[in-house]
Amino acid sequence: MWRKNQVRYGMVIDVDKCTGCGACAVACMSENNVGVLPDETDKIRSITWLRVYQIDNGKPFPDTEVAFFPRPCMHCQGGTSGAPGQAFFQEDTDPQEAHTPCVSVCPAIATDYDDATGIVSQIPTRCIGCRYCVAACPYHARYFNWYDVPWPQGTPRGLSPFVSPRMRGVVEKCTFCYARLQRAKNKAFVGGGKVGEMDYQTACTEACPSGAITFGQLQNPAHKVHKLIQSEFAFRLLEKLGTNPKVYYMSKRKWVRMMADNHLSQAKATQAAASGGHK
Amino acid sequence: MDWDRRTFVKFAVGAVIGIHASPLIPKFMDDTAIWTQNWNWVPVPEDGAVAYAHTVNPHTGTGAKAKLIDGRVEGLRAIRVEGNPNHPLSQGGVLPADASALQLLYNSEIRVTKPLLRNRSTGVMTQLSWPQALDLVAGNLANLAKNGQAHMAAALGADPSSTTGQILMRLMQALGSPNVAFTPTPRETMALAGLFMMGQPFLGFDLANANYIVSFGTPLLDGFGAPVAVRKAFAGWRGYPKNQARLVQIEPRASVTASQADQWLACKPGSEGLVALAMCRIMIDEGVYDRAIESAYGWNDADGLPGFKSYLLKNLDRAKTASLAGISLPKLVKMTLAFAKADRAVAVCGPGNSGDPGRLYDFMSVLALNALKGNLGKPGGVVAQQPLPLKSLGGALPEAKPPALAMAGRPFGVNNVHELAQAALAGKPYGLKTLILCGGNFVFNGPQANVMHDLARKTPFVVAITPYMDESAGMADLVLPSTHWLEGWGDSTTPFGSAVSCYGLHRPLVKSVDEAKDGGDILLALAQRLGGPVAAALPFKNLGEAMAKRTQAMGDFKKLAEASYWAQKRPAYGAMRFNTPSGRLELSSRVLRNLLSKGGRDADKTARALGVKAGAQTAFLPHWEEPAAYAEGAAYPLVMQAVPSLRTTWGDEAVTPYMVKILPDTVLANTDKLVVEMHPATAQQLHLQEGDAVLVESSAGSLTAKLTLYAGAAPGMVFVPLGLGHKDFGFQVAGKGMNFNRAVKVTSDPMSGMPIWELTGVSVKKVRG
Amino acid sequence: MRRWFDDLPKYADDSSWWPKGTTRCRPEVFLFWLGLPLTIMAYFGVSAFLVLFKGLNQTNMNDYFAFGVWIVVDLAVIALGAGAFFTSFLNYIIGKTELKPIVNAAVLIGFICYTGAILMLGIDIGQPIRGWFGFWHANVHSMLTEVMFCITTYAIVLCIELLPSVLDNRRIGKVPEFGTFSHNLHTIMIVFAAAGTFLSFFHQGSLGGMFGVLYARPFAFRGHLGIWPMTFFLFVMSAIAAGPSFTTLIVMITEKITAKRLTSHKVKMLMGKISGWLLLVYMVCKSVDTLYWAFIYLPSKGLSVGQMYQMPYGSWLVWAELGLFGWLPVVMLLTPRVRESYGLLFLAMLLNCIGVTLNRFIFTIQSLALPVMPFEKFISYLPTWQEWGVASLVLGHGLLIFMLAYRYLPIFPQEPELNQR
Amino acid sequence: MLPFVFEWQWDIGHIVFFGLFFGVVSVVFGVLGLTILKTILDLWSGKIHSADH
Amino acid sequence: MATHQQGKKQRSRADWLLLVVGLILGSAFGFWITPTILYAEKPQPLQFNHKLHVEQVDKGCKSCHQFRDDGSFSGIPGLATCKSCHSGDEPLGNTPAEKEFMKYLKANKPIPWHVYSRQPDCVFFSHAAHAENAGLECTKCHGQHGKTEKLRPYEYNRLTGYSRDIWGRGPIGLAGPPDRMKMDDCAKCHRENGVNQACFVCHK
Repeated sequence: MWRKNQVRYGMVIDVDKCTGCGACAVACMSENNVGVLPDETDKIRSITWLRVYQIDNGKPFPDTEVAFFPRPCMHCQGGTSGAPGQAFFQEDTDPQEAHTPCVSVCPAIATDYDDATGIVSQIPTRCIGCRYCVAACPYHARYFNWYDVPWPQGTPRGLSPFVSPRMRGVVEKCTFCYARLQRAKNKAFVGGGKVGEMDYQTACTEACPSGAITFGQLQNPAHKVHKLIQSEFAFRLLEKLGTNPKVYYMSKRKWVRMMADNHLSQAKATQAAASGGHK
Repeated sequence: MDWDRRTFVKFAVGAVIGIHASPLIPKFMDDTAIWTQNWNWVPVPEDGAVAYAHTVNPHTGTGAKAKLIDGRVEGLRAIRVEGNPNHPLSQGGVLPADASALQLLYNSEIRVTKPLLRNRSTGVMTQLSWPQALDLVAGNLANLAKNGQAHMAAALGADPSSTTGQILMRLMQALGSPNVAFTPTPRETMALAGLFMMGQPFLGFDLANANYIVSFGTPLLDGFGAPVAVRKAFAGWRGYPKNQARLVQIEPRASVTASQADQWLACKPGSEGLVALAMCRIMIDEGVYDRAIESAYGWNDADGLPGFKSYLLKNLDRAKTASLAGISLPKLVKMTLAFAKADRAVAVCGPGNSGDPGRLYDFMSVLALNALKGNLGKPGGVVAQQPLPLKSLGGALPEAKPPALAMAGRPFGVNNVHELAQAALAGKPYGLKTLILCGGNFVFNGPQANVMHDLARKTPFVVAITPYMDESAGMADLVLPSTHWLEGWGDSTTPFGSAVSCYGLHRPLVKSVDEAKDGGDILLALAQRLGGPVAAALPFKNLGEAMAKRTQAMGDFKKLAEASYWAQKRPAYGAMRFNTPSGRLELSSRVLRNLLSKGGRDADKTARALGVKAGAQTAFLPHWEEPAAYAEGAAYPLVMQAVPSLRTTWGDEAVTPYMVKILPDTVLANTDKLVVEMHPATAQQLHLQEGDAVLVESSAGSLTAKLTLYAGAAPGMVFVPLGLGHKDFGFQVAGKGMNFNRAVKVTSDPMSGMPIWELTGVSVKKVRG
Repeated sequence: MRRWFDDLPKYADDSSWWPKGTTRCRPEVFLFWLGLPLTIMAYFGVSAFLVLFKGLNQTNMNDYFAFGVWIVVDLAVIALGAGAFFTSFLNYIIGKTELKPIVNAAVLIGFICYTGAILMLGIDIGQPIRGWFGFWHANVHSMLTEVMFCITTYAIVLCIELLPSVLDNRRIGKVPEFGTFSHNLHTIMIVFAAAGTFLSFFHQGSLGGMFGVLYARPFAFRGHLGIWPMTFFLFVMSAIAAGPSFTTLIVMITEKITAKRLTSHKVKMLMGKISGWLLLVYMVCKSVDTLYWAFIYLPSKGLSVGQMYQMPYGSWLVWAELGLFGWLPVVMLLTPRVRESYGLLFLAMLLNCIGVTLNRFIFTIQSLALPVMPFEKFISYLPTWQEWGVASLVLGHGLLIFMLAYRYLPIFPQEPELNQR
Repeated sequence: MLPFVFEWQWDIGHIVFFGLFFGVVSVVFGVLGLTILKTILDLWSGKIHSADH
Repeated sequence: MATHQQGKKQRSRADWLLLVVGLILGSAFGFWITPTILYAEKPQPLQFNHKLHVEQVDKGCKSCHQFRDDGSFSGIPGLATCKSCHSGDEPLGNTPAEKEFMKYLKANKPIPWHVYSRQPDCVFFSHAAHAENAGLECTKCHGQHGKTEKLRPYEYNRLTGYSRDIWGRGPIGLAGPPDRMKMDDCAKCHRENGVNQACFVCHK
């Protein structure tokens, strides 16, 4: 079913601009009160809502080359996936039914799909910690709190009151900094006016020193992201699985696009490469 | 009816059913569930009125915006550090170090809250009151001065251009000690190169407007000048379907910069300067250079000395050079021609990957290349910054009599921390009795950490002025708590390489912990206690007042403090003014010549004595000499270079917990093991495999790490992450990895006298572990 | 002058509690052997305590292996416990009264498996105290919800089905209230059998559905029939195929241990035959499903079977699951000569049970082990001793309950006449 | 989940799922209750069964 | 095997009554014990007369419980707000409560009020959305609190630490606001008015 006029928040990440500095990840953590464990080298238990993956083209010296994939929650939409502008909008008719991989499996409705924003929520206080959603997410965007966070003495003073700190035994994930939309709405309610593109930007988008991240309403022609996702250099992670993510990536480098989706058709990658990929 | 077991059982069964028919069970279930949702060991941050305040992080130069919350009960506190969109350099972007600054500010497990006196033998710390502590230091210094040993007190500071740095300098000078040294930065090297060739100490690269950028071994995207500013420029270079500018990176490793560049020319380590000269040669051969340069002094032979052109034509064969640098000549030529053709091309030099201040002759070579390109003073070229309108804190003070430890035998130069330490340790010409560590955490940051460690250990009385219980504090007899930059006054000046001059300032935004004072205030209070000329040299009540005086020319201080920065409006384009003896661009530096032959000395001898192998024939020209690391001998066959990363460190601040958290396992492996990179082939020769525990050993020190094989690492080299391996800073940071600066060997640049440590000869052996 | 312990034998003599016409070992021997399950339970107790108080960091599960050995064991025992519902279904509803001699045992084993599984699930979730949210705020679209509801309800049904056996104990049965109640229960048992069948069908299926619906996990995902993925039906079939085998297996083991004949071999053969035919059906479907998945579904997602089987979870698993532990037991169980031989029948049923366990392992662990993101690394997983401790619950409390039940309850109606000498 | 819990929706999903669930539950407990009742009545009316003889 | 046994009838009939008696007593016990063990009382740090204050000010509740420019809600006002009237060193009235209050004012020490309507941390309640956008009266959720002359003791749940007003005073807690402020009440109202019911609308 086509639902073009829905507000759908999404993100475009320019891989060619990303220098892997991690400012986005850190900004995200400080915005969302993410804790730090004694041993964070245990990556499979380390909570990083926005994880910056490093990939390389596997070529020998001196043709080796690395690139970075910042990976927030994709806020998958389910439905039928495909090229932006078409199948992207074919989502499940019933938002309750939204076949976001994680939402449909949660037994306790601790995560839902907001039909008004397209954002996938996660409510730690409702979560019972069964981790079915973690198993369902192909992007490893969902993190389970294996430990109670050991806040060093004094550091809770630096926590933000707009995001509730999580307890042990629950799942958490990137929320597109939803608290910022809540505050933006409040401001609109009191001051009048609407929530504009710049009134609601995620912490990572703001922080990125090279402006690699763009955030906005995917279906709103006035928003930057709307134009960006039309580019032939735009692609998504694991498109063919049909998760229908709302996070897009851009790169002129063919090997990056291939790496992003082991299903991505040669054709698409090549055609994009043909038009001025710089490597 | 009679009571027996069965009747009672019936009653009991009834009662049990009855209880289940009451709200007891469901209510208890609900409330226990709610209890798990509100465990009292999960913090509940207090809500309140939100306010923003602009400031500048002096360690990164980032224009920041602190998000403050005024809670009804807990009062004002900072909950976030965001970017300041108005700041001309960082334009709203931040670094990991900025965004996680609060983790250091509020972690009371690592902050120093009261003056502490340490018992060297037992290591026990005892609290002192401020008066006691200050009297202790003042007494010690006064005593030295009385016995004419003032020069035996040395002070190390973070940033000489900051007001606190200025105060420190005046304090020591007035006391009569020449021994003040600061964290070495490429700013000094650039200033010298600029002075020698153009009489311009403040040069910058107009990256934002360039459309062809060649970077000579400097980590443009991993920390260069004000890293955020560079990234903003980089963002402008990118675009779809075609990039707006072309970036060429010349360095031995497939670093982030090399990968994000449009072209990576892998060169031999330390040969970047040589490549710059080769490009000059090619441009001359092809005749694609700005003819204006022919009027420069030293273009042709002059005063019996070879000119730049003839030097290149005679000594720099293209093919040989290319192979020496390990670059294919055709590629180099092609790139050079593109560079020469581009309308807004710039060649960039700067800090090395290991964070060293760079080699003077490399800088000069790159400047010469830019001159050849003819981009001096042009948009997208090399521009001279407008000097910051800063007043000095007072009249000139008399030079201290005894020679400074660091400058022994050098006709000029900057005060070299490393040489200072080594001379003091050797006791030649004299040793130290008192050492003041004012920020910079030298015991960790080095440059050669183990030397600094020894200095702190050997010196009888060590004072550390620091916000944290860091490595320096750990070695000090007296630890004085200074404020975190969000708590106190302070400032920083134009970052390296910036096209416009920019003054950053931070002020108290939140209540400082316990008894911490601004570093500057501590020094001023010390001066007052010392009285006499010292007090007279620093007549300020507090740091704020000193800063106010210094920044008079920048307008109302209160407004300035709230804006948090002063910046030159736009780069100073137009023909560059050369304040050289010849009044022209000097490819063969007369300033340098005069310095070397000062007092009728034989310039050639002096040059050779300093270690300029070529001697006076080329000593004044931009030229290339082999890095010392090559000559380490068979015992140290490999070359070690650091891998800088904004995830590990930038500036002299410690890595924060969040930064540690996001380190990939190619930097810090499970569990907390430092990871070093090596090319698979090199590893094979050494019979090493992925994951081996290795000992990386130089003639100066060593470190152990886990080995990872990376095809993008130049063969014959080993790459070590920079900035890890803290002993302190709490359980989230301490003991993560090892300190690069403990394995590095620092030498001095023959000409600038700056400490350099870009490359170190090392051996890598497999060890158990 | 009597000493205090002279009367002990008298008190300890529990022969009056034994099922009619049976003999059991001496109390002290029995007590001695009780030590085994109690030790296992103690091990479980320590592990469970650690996990509940320190959290799931006591396990080796992580964000990649969201499920671990616990879920594998849960799925396995629930599948093996299916003997309970299917045997009572055949016995009470289809009217295959030949199965009467073994139906009690089947129910008892089912009871053990399900209670064990539920207990473990309670420990497996990160917030056990909030576990009931799954019922109160249920998401009807989640297969897991279906599992939770059906398993719990069916466990209750099992308790009811087991009740008569308890009440028929020689001493308890004497009490008129209990005796009467038990009698009445017997008469109405068909209703519970029906309810049990209904519930079991759905949760056995939903357990498979849990993995079949993970459309972002190409290894586990299967095409749907209506709202249910293929795995739904496959799991039901494999469960009812393995259940009877497992029940018989346990009976046979008990016979060996107690050196008594508890059911006639005819019953066992019948159970074997049932297992065999069901397994045949299952294996046919499973093989078709596997082929479809391997050669039609995976390529459509740009993947290949090769990628799906990486060491240590190599293709040997396929041959093991479908060959050695799949088709082989089918052939064996459908061969009368095999069924007649006690040993071979035992072996065939063992293979059958291993097969279904292996299947559950593959669906739980391997579907998670395979990285879906192109630049993810393969990560392996080994349980901690705490995990093994909790997982061993089923064994411990199973042994305990079964020993007590065998000693005091008339689980095996045929035992008296089979053991007359 | 009961219809007055706010997540409840009157859609096929909920009606079918909980229809069946509560159906089974009521059958099970209904029959169990009836059996208990019958037992009590039997006891009163003296229709007593017991294991021995 | 089944046989009729006479003689036990009388006894069995009578003591079935005991089952019923037990049933009643048991459930009575449950109803009684639930509030008594679960809730504890705390007195407010000092008394406050809402009625009196509302009469003094002109903008009603909003005079002290204000919205900030960024749309957030001040909730219980800080001392600064109080000072706007209680400016002098002398109390305005002569109640003991005010004398007590002056102490806090002089020491500039925040008053540790116990908030009857404090929701748990996971809740994001937007006063702006309700009072400004939907135009609801404060009384809708807070009842006649503004008309009270004194503060009743603050009752909280020993286990959860919540105010009792959230769960409601009734034994089963089925009453809606203002007697109860549980999630079900929020959701009920949202549904009735067709407001978005997604989790993130009210959770953080």
